[in-house]
Amino acid sequence: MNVLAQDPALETFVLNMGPQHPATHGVLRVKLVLDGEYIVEAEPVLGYIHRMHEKMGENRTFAQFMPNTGRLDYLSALSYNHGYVCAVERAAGIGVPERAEYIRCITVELNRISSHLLWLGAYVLDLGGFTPLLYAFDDREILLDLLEGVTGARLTYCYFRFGGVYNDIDDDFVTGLKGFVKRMRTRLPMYHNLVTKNIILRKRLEDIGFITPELCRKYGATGPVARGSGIDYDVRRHEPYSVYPEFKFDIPVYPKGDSMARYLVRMDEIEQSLRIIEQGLDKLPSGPVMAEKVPKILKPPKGDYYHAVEAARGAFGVRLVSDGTNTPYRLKLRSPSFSNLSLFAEAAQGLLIADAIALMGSLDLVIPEIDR
Amino acid sequence: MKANALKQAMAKVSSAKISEAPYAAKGFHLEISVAPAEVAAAAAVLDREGFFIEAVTGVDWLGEQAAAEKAAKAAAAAAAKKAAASGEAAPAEPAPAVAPAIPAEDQFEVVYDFNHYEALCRVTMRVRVVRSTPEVPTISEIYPGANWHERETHDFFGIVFTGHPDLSPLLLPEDADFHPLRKDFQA
Amino acid sequence: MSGYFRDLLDGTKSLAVGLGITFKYMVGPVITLQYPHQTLPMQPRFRGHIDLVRDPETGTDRCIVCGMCQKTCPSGCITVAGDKVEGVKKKALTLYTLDFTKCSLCGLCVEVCPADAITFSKDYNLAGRSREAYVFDLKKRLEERKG
Amino acid sequence: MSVHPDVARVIGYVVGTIAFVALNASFLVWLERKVAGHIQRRIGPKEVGPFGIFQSLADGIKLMSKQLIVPEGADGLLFRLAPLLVMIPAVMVYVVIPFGPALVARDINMGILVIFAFASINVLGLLLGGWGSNNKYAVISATRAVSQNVAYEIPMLLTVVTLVMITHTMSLNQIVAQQPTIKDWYLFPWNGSIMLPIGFLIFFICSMAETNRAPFDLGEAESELVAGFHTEYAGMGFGLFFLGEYSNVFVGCALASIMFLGGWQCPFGLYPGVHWMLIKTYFLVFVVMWVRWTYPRTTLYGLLNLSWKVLIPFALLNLLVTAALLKVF
Repeated sequence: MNVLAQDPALETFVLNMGPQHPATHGVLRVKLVLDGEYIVEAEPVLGYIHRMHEKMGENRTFAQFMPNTGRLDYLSALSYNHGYVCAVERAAGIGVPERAEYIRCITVELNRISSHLLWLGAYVLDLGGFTPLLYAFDDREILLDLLEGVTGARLTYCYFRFGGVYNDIDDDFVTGLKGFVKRMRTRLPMYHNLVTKNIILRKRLEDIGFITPELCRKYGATGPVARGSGIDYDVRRHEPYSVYPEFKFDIPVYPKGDSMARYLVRMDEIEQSLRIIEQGLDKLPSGPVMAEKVPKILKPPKGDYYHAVEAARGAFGVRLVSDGTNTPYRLKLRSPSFSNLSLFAEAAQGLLIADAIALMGSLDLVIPEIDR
Repeated sequence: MKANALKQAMAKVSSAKISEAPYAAKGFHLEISVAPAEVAAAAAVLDREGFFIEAVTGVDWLGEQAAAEKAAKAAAAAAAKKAAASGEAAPAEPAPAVAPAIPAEDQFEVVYDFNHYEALCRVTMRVRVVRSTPEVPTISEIYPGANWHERETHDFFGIVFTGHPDLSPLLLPEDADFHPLRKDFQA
Repeated sequence: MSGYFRDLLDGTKSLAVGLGITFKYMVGPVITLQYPHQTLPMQPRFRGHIDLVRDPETGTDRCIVCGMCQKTCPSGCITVAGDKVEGVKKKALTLYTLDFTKCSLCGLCVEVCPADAITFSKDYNLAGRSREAYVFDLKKRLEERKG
Repeated sequence: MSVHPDVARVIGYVVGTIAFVALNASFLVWLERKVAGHIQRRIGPKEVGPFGIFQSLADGIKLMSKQLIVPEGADGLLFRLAPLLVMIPAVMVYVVIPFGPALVARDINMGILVIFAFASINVLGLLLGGWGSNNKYAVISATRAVSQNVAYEIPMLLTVVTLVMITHTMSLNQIVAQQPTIKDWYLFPWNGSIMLPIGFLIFFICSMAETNRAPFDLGEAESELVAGFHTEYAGMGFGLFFLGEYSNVFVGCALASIMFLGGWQCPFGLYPGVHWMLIKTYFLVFVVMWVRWTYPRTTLYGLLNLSWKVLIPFALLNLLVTAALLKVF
């Protein structure tokens, strides 16, 4: 962190990065106070895409809120479906058949890979490289077709239901998925050669945008941002849910805490998700995909329930306060990017604009999830 | 285990009442209810124990007082009827003590969620605040992450976090004076 | 000083490897679909806007005007109306409109319909000039398809 | 009425040069989008004309039909002057470039000096454009472009000085004449000093940096500074910047091919001519484009470090080694 000349005669000017700016991936505005190109103070301004999902939750029945969860973070919509469905199942005490749990895990991991691929393309685009975006989207397109074949939608899936999934996966999804996994295994080395080992990119990412574990703890950062600073916290391993204990996969953690560490965490996570999918396909049991007796009008008993899920950007938590009627009394959606972004103001002190964009890209923000 | 360590540490905060919660059914391990004045002290204890802030939010318990009174009257009537049915047994026995103390006025509940990176222990801290003057001291000095959470709770519920550096609307437009998540909010 | 030269050497190597990869893709096949000239067939489970299903026996819709889809739709974009026909137990459908501007394609209506009267259409070229163009009258669309 | 041959010659060359600049720019725009397309496994422009060759023509007409907006509060004079200042040196430089054995506008014996004199005016245009458009992003990008050009002018001139030491002449025609066949190209170490290939590499990197291209496009960095110094330009203002950039790219590659690859000489000494010049230059232009679509962008300090800590030391070493070798042999 270089020392800024802090004398009051310092001539700084305010630059508005956003809300309409190529590097903010959505309508996020960052008010930068600059001294030349060095950031004296950065203040993200939110609320440009605030839709008040939590109020919608309060006047919709449990089933009717399902499409909203996909609109929170449309890049890993299935994880958000999963979080909401698990929370309501925990509240209402609904069991889920084994096959449905496996299908959920496989599709959520697929969604994580598609989210990381889009992040990879967009991040290198922010750093100036145009081509890797197209390669990443090429892989992602195959994946979206696979998920569209099963769920019917490409981005905002509404695939999970309380007690199972909407419809079963068919054989050409399984064969297509096996083909995709094999192909992805050959594409990952190509990304590492083209992007990770590239000296220009390494100079852009290494030792840029340090985030200390203490900063993560103070701001509640989770997901790849925390794992990039040496914190071994992954909800799939920390609070095991669904059938994740059945799978053998490891959690990539890089202690350095710079943008390159967060980059490598996500690249390794793609590899781990492929492993999970393979194990999931091998152990996929047969049987029903929907629990038998799921009440049409769901009325979970009175009380306060919480369920956390590992989305692509971190721990997505749903706090459900139910008063016994068929609409939730209070529905709090704890989104990971909200906390991840809150540490940007402190982490971007003294950086250059180009490095601040490298830092912001490494946080992998999705703005509608922050504003809710 | 982290939960026990936290219990000893929390003993210092006088008004903190800790209770275990069934994780499988509820999703959190410990529930702490604290008086508004000691929120900062409790947060400091949690900070020393290495917890990270997950979320801060509010719940508007409008109409809870009316419901509690109705329940208490119904319970008293039932007790009296039962007493009459069982042949005038001592009707003078007080209403069943199990009914919670009826709150003087409807309340907001501010819910703080903490979690721990290494140990599996999610703590939910609840603070009850009177609806007419909802004042809770801020914990943004201890947990800077709570700064935005508190601004958002202020946006939605109008709960004032005293000592907060900048309580301007975070998600709502700058000139918003309405609080959408209050139960008596009319669009 | 050694870091300087090592950085220089493997830096240029990584640059050369990068060039090799892009050249390999440059001379490789083109994978994009030329959209206006070529189009993709939609997958069987693709969720377009909903459409009434034609019942092979009666030749018209299967809808029993129970209004379940209207009640369960989160954004309230379905309006259903029908009237009693003497002698026939089932109500006859007279009006079935879908306000596609508010529909979020969640599929709850198709799932909840007891008579399986609605399903997802497969069309996606829905560019239009006015908002009213998106209030589809599904009954009329059913007739048009038959005609 | 008869026209004096010299006057006819000048008019011929002026019209020829300007036509070539415009044609070259539109061809390079099309080539860049085709190369970028195929690198990214897509086709690139295809709709307007066969293989989309009239696409850049259509873009040009579109740009001309756009209204020239001068932002409020901008310095009108500087704002209008900047595109001209970028465009004029880009055209003036063609005076000394020998396209063919007899096809050179004016063979000045100080050819290289003329080129570098005009090339440095280009950065002035960027600065005025950035400053004149009253836009914070443009000011930041203008300051970046200046420091970048200054940092990369030095190694470029050093390599040119070493070459002039070997060729004993600054006239581009003689330099080309000294390289009749592939054996005599100054690209190869046996023609002058051991460090000549490295000299070519340094010259090539610097010419990319001079024209704000590829990994060094700090000036118009889309993802940081929206569009850099030409953020506020619309219509032909932006068009001129674009024309200027592409003709500078052509000049940089033409210079590299003249000095190191023997300009219009045929590698096998058979029939020299314009075509060889164009083949070599457009190959180098292709490499510039190829590099652009492969690498991310450096930061400002990364770019300056590369120049001050890598290129300049090697250029100096190149100078000393060549001087020593010339002294010895």
